[in-house]
Amino acid sequence: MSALLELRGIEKRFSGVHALKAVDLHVDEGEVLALLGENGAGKSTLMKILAGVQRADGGEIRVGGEVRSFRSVAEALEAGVALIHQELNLAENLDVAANVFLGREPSRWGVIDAARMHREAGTWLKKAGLEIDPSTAVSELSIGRRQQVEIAKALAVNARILIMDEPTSSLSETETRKLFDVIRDLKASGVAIIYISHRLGEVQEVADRVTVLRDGEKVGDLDKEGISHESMVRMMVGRDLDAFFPRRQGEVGEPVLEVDGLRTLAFPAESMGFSVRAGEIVGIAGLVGAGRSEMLQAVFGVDRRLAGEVRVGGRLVRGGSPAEAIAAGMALVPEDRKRDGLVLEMGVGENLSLVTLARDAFPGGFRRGSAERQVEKEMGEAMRIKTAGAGQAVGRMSGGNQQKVVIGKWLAMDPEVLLLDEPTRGVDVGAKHEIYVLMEALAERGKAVVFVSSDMVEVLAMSDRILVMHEGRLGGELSREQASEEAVMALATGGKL
Amino acid sequence: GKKDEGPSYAFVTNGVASFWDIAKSGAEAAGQELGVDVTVLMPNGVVEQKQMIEDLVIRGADGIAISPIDPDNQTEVINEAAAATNLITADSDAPKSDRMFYLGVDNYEAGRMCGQLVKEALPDGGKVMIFIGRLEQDNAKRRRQGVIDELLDRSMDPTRFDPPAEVLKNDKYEILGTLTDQFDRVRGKQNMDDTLTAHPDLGCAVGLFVFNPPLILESLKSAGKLGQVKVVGFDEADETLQGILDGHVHGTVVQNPFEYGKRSIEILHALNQGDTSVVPEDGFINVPARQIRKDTAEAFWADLKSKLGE
Amino acid sequence: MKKTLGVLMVFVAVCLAAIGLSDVFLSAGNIERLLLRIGLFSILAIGVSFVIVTGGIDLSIGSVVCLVGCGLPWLLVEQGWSVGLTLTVLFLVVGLIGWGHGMLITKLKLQPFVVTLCGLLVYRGLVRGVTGDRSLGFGSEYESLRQLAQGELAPSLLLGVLAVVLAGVAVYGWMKERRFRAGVVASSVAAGLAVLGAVLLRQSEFGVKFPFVILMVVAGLAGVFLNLTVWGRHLLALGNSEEAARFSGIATDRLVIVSYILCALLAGLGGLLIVLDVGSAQPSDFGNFYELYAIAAAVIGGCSLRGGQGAVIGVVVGMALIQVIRNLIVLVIPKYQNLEFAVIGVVILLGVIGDEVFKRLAEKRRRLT
Amino acid sequence: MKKTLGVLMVFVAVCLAAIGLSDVFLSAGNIERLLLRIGLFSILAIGVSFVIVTGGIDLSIGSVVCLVGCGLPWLLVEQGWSVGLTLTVLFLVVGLIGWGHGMLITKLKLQPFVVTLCGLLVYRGLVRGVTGDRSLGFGSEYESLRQLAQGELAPSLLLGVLAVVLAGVAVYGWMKERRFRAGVVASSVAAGLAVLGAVLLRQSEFGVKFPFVILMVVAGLAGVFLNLTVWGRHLLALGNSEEAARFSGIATDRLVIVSYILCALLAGLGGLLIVLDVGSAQPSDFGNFYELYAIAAAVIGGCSLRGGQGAVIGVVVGMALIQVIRNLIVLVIPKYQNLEFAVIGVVILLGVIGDEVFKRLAEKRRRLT
Ligand SMILES: Nc1ncnc2c1ncn2[C@@H]1O[C@H](COP(=O)(O)OP(=O)(O)OP(=O)(O)O)[C@@H](O)[C@H]1O
Ligand SMILES: Nc1ncnc2c1ncn2[C@@H]1O[C@H](COP(=O)(O)OP(=O)(O)OP(=O)(O)O)[C@@H](O)[C@H]1O
Ligand SMILES: [Mg+2]
Ligand SMILES: [Mg+2]
Repeated sequence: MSALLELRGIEKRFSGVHALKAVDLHVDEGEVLALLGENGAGKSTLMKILAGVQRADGGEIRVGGEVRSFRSVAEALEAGVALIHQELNLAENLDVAANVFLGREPSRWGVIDAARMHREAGTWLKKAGLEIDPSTAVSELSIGRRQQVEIAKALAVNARILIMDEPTSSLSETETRKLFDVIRDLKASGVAIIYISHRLGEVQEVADRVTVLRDGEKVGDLDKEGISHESMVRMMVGRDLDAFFPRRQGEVGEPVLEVDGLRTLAFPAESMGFSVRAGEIVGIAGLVGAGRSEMLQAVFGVDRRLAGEVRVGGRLVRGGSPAEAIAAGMALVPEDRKRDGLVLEMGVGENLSLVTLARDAFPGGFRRGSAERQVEKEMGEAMRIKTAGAGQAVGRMSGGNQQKVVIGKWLAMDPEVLLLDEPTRGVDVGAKHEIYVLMEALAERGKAVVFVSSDMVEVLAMSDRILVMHEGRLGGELSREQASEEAVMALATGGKL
Repeated sequence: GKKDEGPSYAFVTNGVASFWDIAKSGAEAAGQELGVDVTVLMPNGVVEQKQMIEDLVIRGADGIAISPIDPDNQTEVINEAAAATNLITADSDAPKSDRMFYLGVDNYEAGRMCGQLVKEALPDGGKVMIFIGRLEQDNAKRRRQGVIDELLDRSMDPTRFDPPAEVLKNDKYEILGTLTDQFDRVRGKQNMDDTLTAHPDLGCAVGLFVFNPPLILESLKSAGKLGQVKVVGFDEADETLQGILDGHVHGTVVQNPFEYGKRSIEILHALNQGDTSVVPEDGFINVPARQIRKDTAEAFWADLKSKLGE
Repeated sequence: MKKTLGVLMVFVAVCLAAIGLSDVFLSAGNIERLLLRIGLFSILAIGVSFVIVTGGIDLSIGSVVCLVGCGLPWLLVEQGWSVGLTLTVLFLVVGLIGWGHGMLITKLKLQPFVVTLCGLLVYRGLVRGVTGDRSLGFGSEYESLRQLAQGELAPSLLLGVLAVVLAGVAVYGWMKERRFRAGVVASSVAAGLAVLGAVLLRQSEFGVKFPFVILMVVAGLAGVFLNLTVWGRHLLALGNSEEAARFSGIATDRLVIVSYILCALLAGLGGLLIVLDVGSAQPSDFGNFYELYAIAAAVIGGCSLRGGQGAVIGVVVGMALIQVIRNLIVLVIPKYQNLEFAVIGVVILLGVIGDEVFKRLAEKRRRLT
Repeated sequence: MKKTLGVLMVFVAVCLAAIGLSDVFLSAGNIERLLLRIGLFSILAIGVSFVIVTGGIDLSIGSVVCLVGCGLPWLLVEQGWSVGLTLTVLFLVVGLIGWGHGMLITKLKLQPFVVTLCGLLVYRGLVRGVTGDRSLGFGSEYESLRQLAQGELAPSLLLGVLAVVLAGVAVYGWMKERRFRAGVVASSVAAGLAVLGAVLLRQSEFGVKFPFVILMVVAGLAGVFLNLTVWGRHLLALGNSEEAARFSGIATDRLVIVSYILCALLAGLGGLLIVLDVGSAQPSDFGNFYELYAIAAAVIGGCSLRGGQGAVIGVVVGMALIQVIRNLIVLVIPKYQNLEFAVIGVVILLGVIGDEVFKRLAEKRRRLT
């Protein structure tokens, strides 16, 4: 019997990059295939080709044994192929229901049947684990919720082949669980699923088979029995990663970051306070939409604070402008790197030196080229950023490399307090490891590190202390000893220990 | 609302130009004298002119004088307004309409007068370039045609039209063409600049709209050719008159915009008072154009200034 | 709906002021003329709002108006073509222009501003060159064709149309957003009653010129298209995020091209009606600046130039506002007619500022509950 | 640099055509006038490119030109103010206008198109109202002030300036992008030699008017600002991604406001020089449409209306291209003068299409290697 989907010898070149080199791949009905690879390995490109977003330069796609070539997304959808994109792609001016059915609105003579659309959208949303009114505007949703809308949208296609490109990168444990339930249902009804993720734990849990890409080439398959953390890492990276989470036992010093009575626009009724000491890594956990990003942004000053004081090293930092936070030694790696973190049209060097440019300038505001090049070189090496040649716009780089650029930009200023919002979102194991090492190294040097993460494993392993948020409130605090998955979940859902 | 106020009259021009500033002063002077309300409106283009006439009728104007932009095709609007109130044309006529009569110069004749000035300035012939704001309006067409016909010694025929794209010449005069600037002064000056470049042997520049002669002078000045190229103007811009006194402009043909404005209002008021004696038999009140040369310039200018209250 | 409500309120305020300041504002003749002008110019504004919804812009509207406005008398009178042939050719050309804009913008990925700026320069330039820059008009001929712009509909028929439109608005407002239902219904009914009152008061000579009727039809179709159909929804989606729409299987390029074609055709229709109404056209300035009026009306009517937002009723009200202001100035303070542009500019600015402030207050209130 | 190279090539081609078609094109007088016009109008274009780099637009340029162009003779001649006071007040007002635009756009988050469209309507409207719509001019007075626009620099001084500029261009090209070094240096030197040749050939009466010299200074400063300073980089960054710039601690609002102020001030400077050169101004049409020319020049010169891209030299060359075309038409085919706009439109369109096609080919070539 031939596979439901079969790709043979897929080729793709971008200017300067040979993104896919004769890649073969197949999935059967009711099978979950995990597609793994480092950042920039070509996973998303392959999937975009499969979904009709991009066209291959060579090779063949067979669906149900029949050769197909998708010239547009519509044709792919027609053939039963649906893709959940790695980056969010929602029309923010429309409501949730309209997005779920975008392109396939129930209609009669071209007139949309709005009532039916809202009704059905509600069902799909519930399936995706999102219990909100389908007429909510998408612009009001947090990133995590938007990702759930994307999932509902893909489910609503009733596809035969469903591709999920990092569907859980902004989801926390609870939402991820719900997604796995859905995947199991779909599997049972014979849908073939291609699942891309950098969270290897998840892969172990859902995948029937693993295919690994490296530098645009397929390096091998692992069947159900062969799937293990070590085997996957070895295949992706080409070597073992020892001590994935660096162990830490640094000295903790004086409080560096103190937040008191902070109230944000998202949850004006709640107020928060906490402090972080030198050499300490504090993890912030919580469900999607708990207000974690909002909190970091208010501390950093990109969002307005309704009330509250923030001190760094005892000095008060007025809110209202990131420039002051930066002057006080704070740095924020934002959650949405494409929108908030990077100047997509600019090159790596320009992005890396964006924050330090003013500091390093000659008198009179003239840029110091040597300083820029030095930052580019240093950070490029420290972060192991891979580019397709000098001057490549960061917008064209793979997600993981983009994330490294964002982090590098902030490390270049040598911050006292580093705030990170989902720092490993969409980042491959190797790079994750590097980011952990970096966080660790910073803490070692007596800096205060705060990171928000929806990846439970990471929160548990990397934090000296865990703050759990629930609906805009600090629901509780767990020391390293108290920390456990159950404890975090309990606090995150509003319970007590 | 104007219910219990005195009568109100309006003058609608065919555009915005300093020529009309003078007419406006005339109209307002008449208004003051007679103690009546006078409105002068300056539209941009036919569409706006139509809307203004309509609105004036609705407002209940007791008399309107207009300078139609495209008289042949504006008969209806004019007739509609003429049905509602006393309506005369000034400066540019609409003979096919129901306007009571026309007050102004015959632009074709004025053009020929201008042509005579060119002949005087260039008795031995030479190259002539015509500059004008725009060619679409009737008075512009006729004025330009008058200049051309006079230079080429053709018969009187106001309906003739030579396309602007043609070079016209007889054994003496070569009319290089007609350059328009669409009221953009910078363009107007550039047109003259470029003409000087392309035709270093230019004999005479003719500026047919009020702002053209001053621009020609500016251009000559910056090229250091003042006095070398003859200039013949139209209308009475200060710079033009000064140019005549300085000997840089041979002469200009003046209409009498102040009179247009003043007499229009006076006549409209008389009509409104029931005095029909002001209506001419032949439907034409001639406010003749005049040629101003160096000898008459000073007196004319002094008179103009006193009229404008300067 | 919210945005439409704002401009509606300003409009009602200006109308009330007009009624107070001028005793002829409500006269049959004035209302008739105002409706005519609103009809003529709103057609352009509706056209451009399709393009604005996609996040684009069309600066060539004025030149397309010039093309049709001058092309019609030129072909009919000077070239002696038949009416049928002339109209067919003109609208084919205009359609092609829109298609060309769309192709350059979608396939070559040129910026709409640049493409249509070139259009602005080229079409008028060509008309000037081809017609030899002369004044064009119908003289006293083509009376039956000109009825298209000058003919009138009896008040009773108008009332029918009005009733249908009002009902449509009310139903739409009700379906769309419950919170604003009350406001919309109330203001539509109020506006309807005002017009009705005016009509009854001076029913004598009142008639509605066809351009306004044509506008009603165009606006109705556009409203249905934008708000109720799949394509309208797709247009809104792609205006917000081209990628999101494309990734959802929507043929975005085709939709964008269609919207530029629609815009050009409506500009052509507007140009046709305007020249039929006025009877004369000069290539060098016919339609000059109309694109800016159309865009301004669209924007105060609730379209965002960032794309993804459109409101047909608002656009018509926006243009009505502009026309009433112009009318009002000539009726009440003709002396200050040259301040007209300044007044319109200030009103537009106050409108958008008010809108923004209002939105922020609402947001704040929402946040605090 | 790449984009600049494209427009430079078109420019050189048009100039060569001009030399071939007209034997007076290279005459001292013509070159002198061309440089004057390029000076006057490029100042506007450079101003608007600051705004375009931020992703904004300024439609009010023409009206600001009108404000200064009419305000100057009005205040001096009609109101009898002193030169110093007049200039101070005018430029204060213009600066305030730019600041107002910036504030509305950054603080109230209004769309630049809308804000400056209102500006377009309001400033001209006010000037018309205040001056009573009448023609304004200097008569034969203020000759010394008018020297600012009409005075000349000796050729030797010009050569010095030119040499410095060329050297600057060459050094910059060398520093910036090695691959294009050769092209830039070659074409700058070629352009320099051409002018030099022209000068030497007819050195007799040749002189460069001050506006061109002022342009050189403005362009030099703008180029340095945009390419060599921290703020220039910040401006480019925020033009690309406002959010990313803001998150990086860049005072985006302040930068945007500054760029609108700069744009308004340069428009004011342009208006000042233009009226000093022309000697008279009419409020209803002085400066009309100049914003579109300025924007067109900026776009063909390599600025993207999406923001984040700017090139000062390209902008000047873009405006030079437009001016040469206008000049060429009057010199060679004056009878088709009314086709001028069409020609300019077509050239701009071909320019941007060529650019796009060229880019795609380069991309393709790169992919295949
Ligand atoms: N539009 C594009 N233009 C040029 N290069 C591109 C483009 N899209 C992707 N690439 C390049 O193709 C390669 C593969 O990228 P792709 O996004 O498929 O990686 P990925 O495996 O999905 O990585 P990640 O895990 O970071 O999402 C990368 O080197 C990337 O820079
Ligand atoms: N742009 C926005 N406009 C309005 N409300 C928003 C916006 N962004 C977030 N919110 C709301 O603010 C609240 C907090 O969102 P926030 O992004 O801080 O949550 P989070 O804990 O970081 O979750 P996530 O993992 O989804 O990012 C949510 O209830 C969300 O609905
Ligand atoms: Mg990817
Ligand atoms: Mg978050």
